[in-house]
Amino acid sequence: MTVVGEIPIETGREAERPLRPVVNASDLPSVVYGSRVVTWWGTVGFMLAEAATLSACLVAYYYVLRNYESWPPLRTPPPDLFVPTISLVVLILSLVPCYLFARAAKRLDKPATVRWMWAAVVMMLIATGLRLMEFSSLNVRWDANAYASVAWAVVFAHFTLLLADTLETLLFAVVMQTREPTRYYSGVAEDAFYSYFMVAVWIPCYVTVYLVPRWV
Amino acid sequence: MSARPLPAEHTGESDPKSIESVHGRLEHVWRNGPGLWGWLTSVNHKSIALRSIITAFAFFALAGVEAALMRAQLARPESSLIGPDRYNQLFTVHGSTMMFLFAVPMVQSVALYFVPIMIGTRNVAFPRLNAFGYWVYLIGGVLLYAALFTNTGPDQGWFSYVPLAGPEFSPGKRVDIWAQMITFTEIAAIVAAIEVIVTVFKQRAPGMSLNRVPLFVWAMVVMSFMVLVAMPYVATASMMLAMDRLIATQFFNYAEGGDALLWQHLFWFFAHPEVYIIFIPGLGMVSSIVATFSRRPVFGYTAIVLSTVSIGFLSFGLWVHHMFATPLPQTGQSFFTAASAMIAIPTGVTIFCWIATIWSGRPRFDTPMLYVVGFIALFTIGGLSGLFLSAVPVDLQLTDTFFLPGHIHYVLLGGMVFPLFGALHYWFPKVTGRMMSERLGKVSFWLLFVGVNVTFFPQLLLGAAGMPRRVYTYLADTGWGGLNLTSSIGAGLLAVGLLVLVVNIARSLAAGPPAGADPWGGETLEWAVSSPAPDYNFAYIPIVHGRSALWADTGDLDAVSGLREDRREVLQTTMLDAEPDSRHEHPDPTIVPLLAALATGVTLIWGIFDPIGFAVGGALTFLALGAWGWPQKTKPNTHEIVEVPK
Amino acid sequence: MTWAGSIFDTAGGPAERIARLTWFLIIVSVVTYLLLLVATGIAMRRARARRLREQLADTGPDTESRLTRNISIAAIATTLILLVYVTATARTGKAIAWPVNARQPLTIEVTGHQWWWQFRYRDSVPSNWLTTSNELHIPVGRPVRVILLSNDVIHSFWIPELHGKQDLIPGHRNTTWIQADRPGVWKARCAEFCGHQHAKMAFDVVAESPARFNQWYVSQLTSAQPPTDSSARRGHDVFMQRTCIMCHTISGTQAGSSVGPELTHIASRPSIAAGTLRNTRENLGRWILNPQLIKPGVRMPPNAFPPADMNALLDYLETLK
Amino acid sequence: MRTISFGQLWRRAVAVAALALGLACKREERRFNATSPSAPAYAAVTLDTLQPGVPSPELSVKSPSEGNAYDISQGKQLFEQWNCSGCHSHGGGGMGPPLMDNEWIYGSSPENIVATIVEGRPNGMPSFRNRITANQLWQLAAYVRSMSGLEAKAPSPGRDDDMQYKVDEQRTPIRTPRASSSRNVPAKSERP
Repeated sequence: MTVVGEIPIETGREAERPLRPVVNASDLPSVVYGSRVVTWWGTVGFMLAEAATLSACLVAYYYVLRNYESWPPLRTPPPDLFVPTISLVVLILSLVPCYLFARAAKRLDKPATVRWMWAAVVMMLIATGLRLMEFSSLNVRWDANAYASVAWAVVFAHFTLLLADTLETLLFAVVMQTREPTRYYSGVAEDAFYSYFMVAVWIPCYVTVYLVPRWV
Repeated sequence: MSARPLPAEHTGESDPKSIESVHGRLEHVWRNGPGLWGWLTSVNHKSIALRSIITAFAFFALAGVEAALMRAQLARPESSLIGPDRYNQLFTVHGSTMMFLFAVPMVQSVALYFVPIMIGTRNVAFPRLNAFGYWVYLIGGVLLYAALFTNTGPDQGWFSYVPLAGPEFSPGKRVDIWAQMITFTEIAAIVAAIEVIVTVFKQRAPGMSLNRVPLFVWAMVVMSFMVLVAMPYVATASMMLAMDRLIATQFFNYAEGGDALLWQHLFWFFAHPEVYIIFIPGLGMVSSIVATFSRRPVFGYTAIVLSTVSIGFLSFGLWVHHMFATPLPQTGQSFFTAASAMIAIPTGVTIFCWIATIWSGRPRFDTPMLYVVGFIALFTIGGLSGLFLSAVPVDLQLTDTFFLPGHIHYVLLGGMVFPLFGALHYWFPKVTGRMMSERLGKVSFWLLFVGVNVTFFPQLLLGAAGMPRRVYTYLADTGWGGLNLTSSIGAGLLAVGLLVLVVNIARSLAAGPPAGADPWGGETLEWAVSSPAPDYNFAYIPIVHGRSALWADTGDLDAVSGLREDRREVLQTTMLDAEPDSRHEHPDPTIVPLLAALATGVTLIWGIFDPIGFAVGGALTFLALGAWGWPQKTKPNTHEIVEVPK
Repeated sequence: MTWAGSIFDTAGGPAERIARLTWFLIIVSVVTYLLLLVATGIAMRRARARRLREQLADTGPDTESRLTRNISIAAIATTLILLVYVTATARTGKAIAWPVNARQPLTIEVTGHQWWWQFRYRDSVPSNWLTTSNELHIPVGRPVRVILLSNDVIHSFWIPELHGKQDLIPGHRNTTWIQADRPGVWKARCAEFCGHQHAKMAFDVVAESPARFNQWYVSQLTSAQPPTDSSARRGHDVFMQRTCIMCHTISGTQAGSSVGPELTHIASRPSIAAGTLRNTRENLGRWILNPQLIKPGVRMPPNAFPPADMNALLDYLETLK
Repeated sequence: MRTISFGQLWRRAVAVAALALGLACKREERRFNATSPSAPAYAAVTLDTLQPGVPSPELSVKSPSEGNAYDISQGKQLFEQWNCSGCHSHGGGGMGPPLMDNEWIYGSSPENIVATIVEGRPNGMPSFRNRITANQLWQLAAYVRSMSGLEAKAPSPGRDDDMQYKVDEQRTPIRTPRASSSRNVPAKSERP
């Protein structure tokens, strides 16, 4: 690994290094999609942080599970399956309009984008409403015992993700409806990408909170 | 570097006049607004990072005063200078400040200041998020110190073991204030980590492929990934503790199925990577200093990068060596002894590479290089004393004794503060345009070096003598008086050394000799621009041809033109080979990040007293984030070039 | 090196093995540290000499390969040292584990309270179980199994002369073992931060011959004799009618509250207030009058008894041998 | 709208901050060696404000443990360890009357509670005269008041590390005290 050229021997230099432009970047695109755009990587960063938060809640869940002989503890009915399963289905179905408005955004097709965004917002609002009902279907108050606390922690942690995604999609829908700046098309596509993550990361939480009490 | 052949508009010589006009236009577009409003709305990475560095130094000074008070109390046995309650607050706030309000924010601010210039870009990837991060950090710090100054500071220790920190044995809101301070600093740390990662991945100068990224930047990226994985664990654990105290959740209540060890696992899974998060940037700073002052690139670039990455991974596998005295299974504990030993190998390799660099270089031992040698001397004592603590049987004798503060301070003062002070002397000319005095620098170095040894080596001996840690006093017949007095005298030395450093900074700011663009003849891009660097860093984005950007050729630097000069535009390049990929317009200065930070502040501080605070505050925060996401008015003659994926 | 009270002043099997491993680590660390300092020193001196001689740093290919070779040697050496270190640790760990075939071990249950210690000697005959506080007697030569419980915060049971520390964690039943190989009196301290008076939460450890231990054990089992002398009797009444009865136990009298330490044989103990003060009449008086001056934050309130009552009370307490 | 000069605004902000912080510090203060004011002359405590002639002067003695988090939590520990729950069962009532409801037979102000503890009451409340120091009496009184939400929310204790037998004092709604005659259970209609 030899060094090209000669290293300045003593101390450096007064003036700054002059810059000689040799390449012109004026006709590079300003709106790009997918991992070429900066906000996509920012979302990946937040996904990593949120995945770590959820994993901390799941670690606490399985740690507390180890402390009990019977899970859920005696006299605590296991959570109902009806409302949570419907909420899970609605969440997964809400990915369809997400995919569609992402594809429309990539084609800069405004009417299709706006139409599917509103569809996605409605489905996510339904999912949020169902999630609020899910808290009661846990069949236990958060301060009853450690089982209740960790179950509520997992569901509430993901609830904040769902709420954030719903409100972000709502904001983008309103923006696209009223102002429709071209730069926001890649933002819309990346919002769909975040929705995929948000729904995907709910699957292990759903299994943990609703199915594990039945299997263990 | 095969940049796609673009029609070069003009390849004439760069005459200063065109630079002048370019400089004038760019300066007009990129500068902060005037006065206080400009200060509050700034989104320039250097002004925010400098502000954050000064704030972190202020917290360092406050924590230093707390340390001095503690050493004054422990100088003599049975002294009644400070009572137990006040002393417990002092050591808790000293530990929490140093870990959460000084160390992590300082290394991240140094990263946010120098990484963009070193990789040849004009600003961090998300300027408003950067401003938001600083304001949230500031609110967290002010909250903790408002509590300390009104005698309601947290008093349960910086790792806040339950059930002492639980609702029954820590009455009042002291521990809640600590828990929310953790939430604030974690948000700020995660945000800064995302900034560094995305800026390095997407905005490197053309030609700076991954194997040409400076070692300092590599260290900061590894640190940022560790932050993204470790910090959420303590944010979750502190929120669980806050909810246990506020709405009676049962996470840590053993009578209702919770477990005190759950807190210890969650906290130490974060806290051990945290001390490596604090130490790895120290490696980055030492790499920069050693290269410049040995007049040669650092030996074993690949070895150091691989070592840094492996330290990052290994640090997540060691946390149980903080819990050897708890009823965990014996076999599990010896696994963690082996893991703790393994992490010494990459650290060793990194230090050997630096010694090889000095060996084969032409080193000039100015103050920064002195701090590097001080780092090697002190950090190795810290590492070796760590060997005692990772061996289970010896740890059972030495954990929770004064051996611990000895070990921590050797590792953190040696591993982070000495490289930081070296970096301070190294980059002070670049930040302020003035040189620091070498004489005062050497005086402060030797005062600090001797001070650290006189303060903390006696603490290692006190640990062996059986003195428990976190004691506000000790009996006269224990025989620990002499060593404690020596340690307190050492603390005095440290204080004098820091005072000399502050005098050096003040004098150099006022009347230091002008530094010019590149006083040390460095190899990385920050020495290519004037000191202090203009708001936009580079008139034209430079093109990099080798690992040592400025040593590759001493003539003019090739550059990329064509970015708009009437907008805040930044060049984005591909991740692996840094080929020009797209242009991105950055937002203008805006007050919205401050509003969002205040809304988050209201949410969390109100949430200390009433859970309704989270709901109402959450709505407020959403409104602020809505204003943040709302598109600005499209400016005249905007023509977006869209590249739709096939 | 018997530096009194330190981890090298060993009196029990486990502590002695740990001290030996500690000395091994000290030697390894000092040698490694000196090697590193020497390497750095040579690097600095040689390189400074080159700085004057030549214009360029020596980055030629042969230097590179030589440095790579040296570094890989150093890395391998580090790994070998660490391997030796891990095996030595594992062997010591096994050596200090609970001896499975211990003959008729003594079992003691330690309960940590906020800022004092309670010991319960679980004899094989349940009626002979003895509960004392702030003073631990163990027979020399017999392994003692220690069960660690806490019902408030985390404390840590640590006698440097005998074994490493183990935490007392509420909700967990932690165990450790100690064995004194020679008689002695040592001071042991709580080693996990547990609140305001963590600094003064110590207890005395008395290792004595089995005969003397049994004699002590029997005397501790006997409940307090009713006082005979008039002043002691008056002191007994003060104890029973004022604040003392709310928190303390003296078996053989009406006082049976377990909030504070048990005082049946307080006069026989070397120290009072959890190892803070020597057990003299003057100290006991000062402590009862206002404990907050000596241990601020302790849960015993100040008691402003008139001097006559105080002297009578002290006389009574001194009869509780 | 009169424009406030920046200096004035700044001074006002500092004043408000000092006041707020001053309040916080009293609530969180750990007073160890407080030689509390001598317990009130118990005879002077009245059970009701109804009295002939000029109302007697306000009692000079105020409870030092009012709204102090450390004192209330000490009061809770003493309440548990001295087995007050034996009759009052953590405030739910048993042999002794419930303490977490809004019915007070002998008065709900701190002095009245201290008087009740010191003098004892008919139907089984023992007298603790000379048995409990004045400081601890004020702590017990503060805790008993917090059981029915009469103490501020922030200093009131949260859950304790035990089986959960009731909602913790911090989340107990304020039950405005109502004098009631002893031991007659109110008719179903009046029950709150």
